[in-house]
Amino acid sequence: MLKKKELSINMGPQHPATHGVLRLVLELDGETVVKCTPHVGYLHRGTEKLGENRTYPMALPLTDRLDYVSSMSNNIGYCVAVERLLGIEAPARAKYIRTIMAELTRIANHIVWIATHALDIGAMTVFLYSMRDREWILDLYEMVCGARLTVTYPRIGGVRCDIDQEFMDSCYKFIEDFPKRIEEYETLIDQNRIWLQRTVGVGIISAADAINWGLTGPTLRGSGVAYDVRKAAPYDAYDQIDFEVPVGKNCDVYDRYRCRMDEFRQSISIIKQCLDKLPDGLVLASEAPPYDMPIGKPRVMPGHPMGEILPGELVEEKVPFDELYSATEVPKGELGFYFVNDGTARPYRMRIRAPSFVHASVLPKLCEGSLVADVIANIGTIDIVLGECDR
Amino acid sequence: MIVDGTTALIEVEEGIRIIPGANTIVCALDKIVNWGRKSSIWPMTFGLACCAIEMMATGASHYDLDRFGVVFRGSPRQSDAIIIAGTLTKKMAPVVRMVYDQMPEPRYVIAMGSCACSGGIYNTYSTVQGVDTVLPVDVYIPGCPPRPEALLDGLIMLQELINKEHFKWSRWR
Amino acid sequence: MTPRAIAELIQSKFKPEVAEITEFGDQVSVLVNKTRILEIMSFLRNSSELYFDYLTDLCGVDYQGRKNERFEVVYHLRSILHNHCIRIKAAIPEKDCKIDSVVRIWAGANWHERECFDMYGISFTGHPDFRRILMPDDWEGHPLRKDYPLKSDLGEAEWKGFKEVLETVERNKKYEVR
Amino acid sequence: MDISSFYGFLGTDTTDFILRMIIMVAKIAVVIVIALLHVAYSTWFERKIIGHMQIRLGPMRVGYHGLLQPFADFVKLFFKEDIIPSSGDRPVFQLAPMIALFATISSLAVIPFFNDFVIAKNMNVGLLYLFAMSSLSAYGIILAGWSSNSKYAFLGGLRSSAQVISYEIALALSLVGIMVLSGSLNLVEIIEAQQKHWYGMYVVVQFPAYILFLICAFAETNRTPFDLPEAESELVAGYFVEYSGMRFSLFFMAEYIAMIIMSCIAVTCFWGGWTLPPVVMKALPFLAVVPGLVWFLLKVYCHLFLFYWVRATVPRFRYDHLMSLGWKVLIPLALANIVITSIVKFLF
Repeated sequence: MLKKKELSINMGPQHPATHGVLRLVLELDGETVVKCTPHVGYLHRGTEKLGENRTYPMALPLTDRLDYVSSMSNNIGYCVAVERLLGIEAPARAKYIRTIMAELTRIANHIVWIATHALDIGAMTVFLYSMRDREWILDLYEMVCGARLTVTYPRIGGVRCDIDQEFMDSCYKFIEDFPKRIEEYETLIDQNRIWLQRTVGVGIISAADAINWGLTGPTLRGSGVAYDVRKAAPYDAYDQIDFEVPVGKNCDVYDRYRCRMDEFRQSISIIKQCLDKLPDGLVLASEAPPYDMPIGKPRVMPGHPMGEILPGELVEEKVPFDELYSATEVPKGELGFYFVNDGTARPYRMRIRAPSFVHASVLPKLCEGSLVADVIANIGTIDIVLGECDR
Repeated sequence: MIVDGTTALIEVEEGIRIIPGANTIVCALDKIVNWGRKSSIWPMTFGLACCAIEMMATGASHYDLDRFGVVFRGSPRQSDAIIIAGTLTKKMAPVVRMVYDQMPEPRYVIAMGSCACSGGIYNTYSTVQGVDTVLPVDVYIPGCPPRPEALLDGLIMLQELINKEHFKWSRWR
Repeated sequence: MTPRAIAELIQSKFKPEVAEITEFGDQVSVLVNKTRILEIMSFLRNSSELYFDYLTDLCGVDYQGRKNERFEVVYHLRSILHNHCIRIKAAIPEKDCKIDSVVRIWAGANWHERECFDMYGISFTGHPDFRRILMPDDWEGHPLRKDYPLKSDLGEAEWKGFKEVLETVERNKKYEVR
Repeated sequence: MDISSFYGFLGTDTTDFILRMIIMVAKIAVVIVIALLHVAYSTWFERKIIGHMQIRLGPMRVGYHGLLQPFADFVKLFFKEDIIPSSGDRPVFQLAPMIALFATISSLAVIPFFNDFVIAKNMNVGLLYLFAMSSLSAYGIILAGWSSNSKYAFLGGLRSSAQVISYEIALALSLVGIMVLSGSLNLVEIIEAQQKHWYGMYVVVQFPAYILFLICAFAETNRTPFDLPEAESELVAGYFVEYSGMRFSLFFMAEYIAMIIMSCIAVTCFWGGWTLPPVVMKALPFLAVVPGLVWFLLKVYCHLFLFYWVRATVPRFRYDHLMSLGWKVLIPLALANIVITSIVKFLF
């Protein structure tokens, strides 16, 4: 009798296709994956702990570096959350600018996604075509804030500075020309038989499973669930904008690809509406906290002055903690911030609910039983960024 | 020329001895070897964090690293340089060191971004404060993240560094 | 349903379990006892009028010295069907640092619970694959606890994997020609 | 058996023998040097072509428009440390790249580059010899994958062996039509047979076989979309993942020479080799002054361009799709082509 043994291969953390430092341990029977165990944490930088030791305005730059492909959206998500916590209302113009920026970021993110996904599947030209167009969006970023990747442009209570006419004109030109570029990518892959063979019917996750696993964003919508935080709990200017949420049907890699391609077009339409409707006025609320926000004293019940609470000491009275969970729709899915505030300018607890973390957890379900090549397609389709996943 | 035990080495300075006449060969070969190395730096496809995206952007069509003969290779065995692009965590440090150890000589390390240079804004329990605690770094590129132009500048600096190398080809066996 | 109404429904259903209901803005949190957490969660998941099919988030909080029970596990639930949400919290004392796992109800809780263990040391009984997730397996301590140091220099408590790397670096220094 | 007749082709006279040997060695040297130069510049050509297709420039800084890039790469690889994994099989590890390279280089012996210039002139099993050599180079790949003692290399080697075996059949079958039409396996005779027709190229009558051959040639040389053995995103670098420095460049050279050989076979069997179709020659007689080598190389370059073009365009196949394409589509089509060709030849 021959003894049968699975071949276990270690994919990552240094591997061309794992989008950073994801590590997968695959057990193979021939080319079929029997077991897939993801290992994350190779980029765990302690953002949550660091955030708890910084004031709200000073923790803002940390959010750029979570999902570094769509840093602007993270900033906005954080600002929206802190605004809700501190009771600050951003001016209308700032809200519109943020919406424009969020959608530009969505396009930039999906560009990086299609680039890496196509490169993993083997279509290298799509990578270079789409990265060219990403530079275009980065130029727009530079126009408003001077940075390319880690922008920190939004502020708690608005945005840092106003946009000018030059940006508006460039933006109009962008939304006019970009649809042609989308068609260019689609020409290369959309009807390509090899692409179809690699994506249709691969990585299927049913709608019920997708909800159960907590997937969000296009990864969930590819399974036919039209859940979008922009519709379910609107923030910024999304309640005044008319847009559709593209959903898939077949729950496979191809449908998720289609969803994201359709989101390109929706984003363009949102940007167009925002630019047309852009109101005048301030871009930063007057009550916005300054950068050197005073830390202040924690709210404690009488008899427990600050600094006298020793570890392990029993507190008789309950201490009021403000708790808030705020979700925004970043390109990858639902980005949630959960704050516990004790009255100081520092969050007592800053929890980041990162979509990539949840998406990476579904990898074993997607991969087991498929081929090695499908693992690559599956890693691509869930669109993870390890900075956000490991925090 | 035959170099054996009997060939007298000339002491030019305290502790530095040379083979007489060898420089004519050595220098010419040095030039060729250094030219080859600096014109074809193959870094490894290895991104850690944010800077990796800028590295990708530098490799893509707008900045096009291929102009300098820079091609990204997946396997450490075939790469000449490793660009540490992003925050190095303690969990990742053994992996990075292992990957570096797998690379053949001569190998160069570029620390890209402030996290790789010094730890950057992340001074936390899980991060390594600068990649030079783990690897011998040749070029540091500051920035959070550095712009693609800065990465290109770093590569050109590495080329200059390679150009000054002397007798490094002797390690080939 | 409004969050307030949901909280009241939970309170009417599990009267002795609900310790406290707090409100901030339009969000309501329900503090429950950890003993019957699985039952409460199954009810929330399966009852047709609530139908919380979606576990948005699960995390821990360390209230060292601020509250009677040191830890809390926070569940953020959402119903995609009804578009309402609620926050459930379960207090966990430091001495008996464990709670029932909800992976059987929401598969997505898997990694969140592992992270919660990794960061706070709260054990989840009944979890299918229970080990550290973000930190290395042999890491000592739970970083997000309030008594854990923030800075990089951990001194003696340094992870031994990292110490080994530093030793390798020292060992290999003599081979470097610079 | 008379020993003199056995060595008869070398001649009985000693000086004649030495002269023939010198000519032979010179021919071999010329062919190998030119082939290696072609390898060097086909990498440059590839990087330039793909670069321009991808709206970038490709090598620019090393020499004029990067012309010295291949030499820089070579110098660097030559002086790179050569690592042999301690857990690997040392002799096999060292042998594997040589097998791959020598098997492909020796295929050059039967390729007729231009009129009367072929190293092994009277090889009457030329095509079979080419198939044998291209199968032999697969051994290099498999041994490399095995001896590296790395799982990625092992998977790459396995994929490659399966792929080469399956596509070899279709490759050979797609050329049977040519053999039937020309009645020979000698490549020179195949070209001469094509000259007897007014169209002068078998691609006209054997177009389906030509397409089949091209697909199989892509698979045989492990090029996109069949680059599974070295799929960068899956297996890092495939079978040569553990090879560094010079040994790696041997594989690299083997791959490019194999590509050139496949192009040469396509040109010889389907495009009339160094000749132009008689109908063209009749219409434009001044073309006769152009040496045959120019036409040959031009046709080869067009095929190389095709290789690069495809690489820049399509994604990679999945393993099972690759297998089903090879066995379920290509082989039946190739067999059908043989049957139809034979019937047509029998009837007319």
